[in-house]
Amino acid sequence: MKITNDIIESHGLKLEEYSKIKLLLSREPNFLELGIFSAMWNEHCSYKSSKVHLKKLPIKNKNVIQGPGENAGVIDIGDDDAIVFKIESHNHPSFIEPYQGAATGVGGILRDVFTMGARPIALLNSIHFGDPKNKKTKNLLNGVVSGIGGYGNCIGIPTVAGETKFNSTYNENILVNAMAVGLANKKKIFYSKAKGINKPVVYVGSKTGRDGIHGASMASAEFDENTEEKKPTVQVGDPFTEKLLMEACLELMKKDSIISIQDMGAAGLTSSSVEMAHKGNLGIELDLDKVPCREENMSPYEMMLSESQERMLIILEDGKENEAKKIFNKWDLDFVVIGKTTDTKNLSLKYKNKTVATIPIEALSSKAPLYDRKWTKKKLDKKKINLKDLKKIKFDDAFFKIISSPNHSNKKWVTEQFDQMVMGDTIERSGTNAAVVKIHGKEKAIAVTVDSSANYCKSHPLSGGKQIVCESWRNLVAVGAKPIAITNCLNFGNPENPEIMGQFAENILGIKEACEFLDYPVVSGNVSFYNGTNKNNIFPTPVIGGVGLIQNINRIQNHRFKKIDSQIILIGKTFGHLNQSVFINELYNLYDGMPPEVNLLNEKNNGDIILKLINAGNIRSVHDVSAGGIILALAEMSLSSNIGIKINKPKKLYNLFNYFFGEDQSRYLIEVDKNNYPKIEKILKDNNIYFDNIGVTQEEYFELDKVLKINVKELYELNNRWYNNFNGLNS
Amino acid sequence: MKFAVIITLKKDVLDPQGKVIEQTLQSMGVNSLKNLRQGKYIELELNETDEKKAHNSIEDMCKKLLVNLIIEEYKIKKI
Amino acid sequence: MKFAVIITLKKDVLDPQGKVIEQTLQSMGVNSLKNLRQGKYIELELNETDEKKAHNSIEDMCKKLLVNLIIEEYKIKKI
Amino acid sequence: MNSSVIVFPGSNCDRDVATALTKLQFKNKMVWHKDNVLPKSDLIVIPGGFSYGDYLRSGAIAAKSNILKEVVKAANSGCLVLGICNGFQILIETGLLQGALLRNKNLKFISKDVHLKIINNNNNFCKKYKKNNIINLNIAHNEGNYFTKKDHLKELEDKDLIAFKYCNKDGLVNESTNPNGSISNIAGILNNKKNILGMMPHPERMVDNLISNSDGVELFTSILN
Ligand SMILES: Nc1ncnc2c1ncn2[C@@H]1O[C@H](COP(=O)(O)OP(=O)(O)O)[C@@H](O)[C@H]1O
Ligand SMILES: [Mg+2]
Repeated sequence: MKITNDIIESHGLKLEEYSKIKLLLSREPNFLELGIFSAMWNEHCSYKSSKVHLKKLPIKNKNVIQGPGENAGVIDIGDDDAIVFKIESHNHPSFIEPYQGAATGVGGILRDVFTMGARPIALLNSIHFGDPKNKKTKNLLNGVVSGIGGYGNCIGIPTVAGETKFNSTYNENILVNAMAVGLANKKKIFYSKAKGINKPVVYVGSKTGRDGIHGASMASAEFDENTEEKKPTVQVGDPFTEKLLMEACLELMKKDSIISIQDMGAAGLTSSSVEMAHKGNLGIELDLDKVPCREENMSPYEMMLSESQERMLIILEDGKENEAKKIFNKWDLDFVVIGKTTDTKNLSLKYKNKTVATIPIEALSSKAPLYDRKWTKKKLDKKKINLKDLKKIKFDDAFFKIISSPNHSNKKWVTEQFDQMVMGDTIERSGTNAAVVKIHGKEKAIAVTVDSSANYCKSHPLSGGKQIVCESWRNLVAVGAKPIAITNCLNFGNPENPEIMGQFAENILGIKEACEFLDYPVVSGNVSFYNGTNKNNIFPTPVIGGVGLIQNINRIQNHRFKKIDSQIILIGKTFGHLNQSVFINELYNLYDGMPPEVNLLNEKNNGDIILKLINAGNIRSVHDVSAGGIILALAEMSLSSNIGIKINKPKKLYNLFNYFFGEDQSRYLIEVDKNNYPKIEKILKDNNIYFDNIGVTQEEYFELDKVLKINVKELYELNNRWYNNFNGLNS
Repeated sequence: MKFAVIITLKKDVLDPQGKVIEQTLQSMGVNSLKNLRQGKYIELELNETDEKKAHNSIEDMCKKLLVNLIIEEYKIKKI
Repeated sequence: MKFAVIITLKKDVLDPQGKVIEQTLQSMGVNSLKNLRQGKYIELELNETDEKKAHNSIEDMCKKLLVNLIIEEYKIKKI
Repeated sequence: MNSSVIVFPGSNCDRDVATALTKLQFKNKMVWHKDNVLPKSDLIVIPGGFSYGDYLRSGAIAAKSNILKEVVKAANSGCLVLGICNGFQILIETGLLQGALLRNKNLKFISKDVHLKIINNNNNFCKKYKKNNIINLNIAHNEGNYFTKKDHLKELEDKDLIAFKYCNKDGLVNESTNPNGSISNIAGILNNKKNILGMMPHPERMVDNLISNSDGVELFTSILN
């Protein structure tokens, strides 16, 4: 078939890129080869626009075993235990088919984790939807939530934390990011790097179908009259098969048979085989007649580009085929040797006794295009919110409106669709600062969280990047965990637009700065560009997934008030920053001005002191202060415990809105025994920590002196009402 | 008037459920089974005497709620 | 040879799924809808040329696996 | 006491039950569904999960496995059999217990802690609980909406074969305290001989105060003596 400009473009390749392909091959590619190039050179696999920036991120500390570059990051948590984790986006598929898109997103990230030899122990997700008033939102929301649950529940891994947010910026492009966390023996981590020549390359898992073959639709129309039947189809997840695949892989990993292993994710067989060969500096030869196919007459093009789920590629040690095959047969899974490693450094494909493609591995990997795209710096938005210029609003009305808003109402309707308890080790479930999962059979636990602050990042990507890393760190600290490392999913608009590229570049700088200061490196991640429609890019939305270690499970903290008549202390300084706050967003729909400033030194000091107090057993409960300010943090503490508060009016001449709704960073609220107060006051003073003694817990009423008084039960009603109304359950 | 809507997965879409049922039957000794796909069957009773109108209204329900047109297709039958 | 098996819940068995779908359609403004029940539709392809034999073998599959005769009933159709 | 936990492809609470049993001093063995013999056991547990992906009907395919024939034999000769969640669904599909578990009323997966009232404590699974005790266990299922015909419901009531009912913290049993639409708020039932218990809630998730609570402990210790 003649390769025309139309065909090239429909494969998402630029004409210059096509010239480069010809140069690398010293000839024209055939149609199959073109498809392979397009899969490997697209943004998703090649990271061509992001690589130069990602390189700046700190990726090491004394706990990091494996940083970015493998299927997932690996950190050391003592003894022989390692935690393996990564986050990934599945935004576009989820917009097209929310249930399957979200489900396969979960399936994909789980494979990244168990491929490395880890048993997954927790799932998290960050999901962003458009305005609830948008016609599409309800269907997308319900589909995504049940898809995430559908996959995780069935495979039996608890979904323990996440975030669900709404903003009209996502009307035409929702975000579905899934994170998986696994536990491995640190001496038994598996990597994707191939080693040795003539080693068997084995295909295991589900059969290959015509799922998700990109760009193929138009092209295949030309060589087949049954175009209707060849439409690229949506990937359907099969969590049951994935469960079998996971158990089979983990069983095989107990033996010494695997040289390297790689899941088939984006660009399926193509990217997995190329990646393994590339890392080992080898060639790979595949016999496509052997690939297990679901449909008849699948072409090499379809086999190589299919994104069918629940498949893996394994390179075995010589003579281990039988032993391995037995295990996969036990789990009723396909196990077929489809090729071997070679010393040619080529990807070489055979079909019906003919060589149908020969491409140097380098051309697909290290020689793929790399762009240092033009980017512009974000101008400081000097607009200052002045409450006097805005429509007057009553304090309690503002609070009630926020507490019952889609973004801040109770998310039980989401989390109750997720099995959070399966595996029997979930100590803290969704809804607290961070989820806590025990290391099975041991006296230690990990804490995990995902966070994002899109509007901070939109108004100032640099501060936003810093802030979101700090918030993640703060969340872990607040359960008593020592933060260790993060994974990140960078959801941005079109990188060919210099403004968007600027958001990306600066955001990375912000993340870098905070990670370095807090010794909280990045060990894995994912970049998702092209979120949005032509001119309408989404707010830049980096999502940070953090993991921390709790050495002693008896020192875990949470944000639920424990007792009546405890002292409530606010740690950290309050300035009353309202630009970009929930208060301004929700009540005035304004998104101007700078986000709150992040002072890394204060962040670190305040966090360290909180950890110290928790470890000394000096705290009854603790909550970090983030979006929504002090009042929302207090409300969450009350709502989760059914204990009220009585807060004194601030001594200084604060405006009440600034004081209670301001989103200054690095702050925590702690509940302490009154008798302990002098001791704690001394510790705080000795360590130069700024703090205010703001009030006490009390029975029944959520009360800000002379400003607001409401029964906690009523507050609970307000906080729980939104979803039922939205979903028509009460109508 | 009574109608049935038969909803099946489009041809190339994976049917994990059908696959497992097929394998189970085969392992139970059903050798002649070549292929099995599972779909949905919905029976509707309408207060409507005009068949054409009823049909149209069911078409509408299919598109708006009953069928996921991205992965499924459907047939409507009077019963 | 291709067959379809239609499996429906017996009349006196509650059909929660059908009920929710029915209510949803009604709340979407479908006034003519009197009743809705949801069932399963299974398409089977057999390597068998004798229709009678095929039919019997499907009967068998229904009784042994496909249908829970306590709450469900079924029909077999050649398609 | 010897216990056996049956493992199907797709079971996912098998390890959790085994952990709870071992913690409470059972000598436990895991039994693969393809096995033809059952180790000597005083208690057989069919754990929760999604055996065969819950495809066709939850529990239907697992009910046809080799090992289930042995379980049925053992049950008929008086061995204690406990089916939790998917295990309950499997027991129903084998006919060891009667009725059906339909989709939850709201058509959504429901995962939360619920209160249960002990209706019958005069059996080997519940004797350490007091009658009308209220306990708090976790549920996590798609199809837990128990249904049975009127005459069978009457039989369950007359013969005192209902083990647990969903309620609130004060013991109120009615529609508002029914999470999934189960007839009469039923959360668990016994067979006539009371040696088989099927229940939707997960007692194995409630055996550790650090993680949740210990309301499930008595269920296992009841069996022990
Ligand atoms: N934002 C990021 N920060 C750090 N590492 C990243 C980031 N995005 C991607 N990576 C790393 O690049 C590699 C390729 O990622 P990806 O293409 O998502 O893998 P997969 O093949 O599993 O889809 C991974 O090792 C991943 O951890
Ligand atoms: Mg991968």
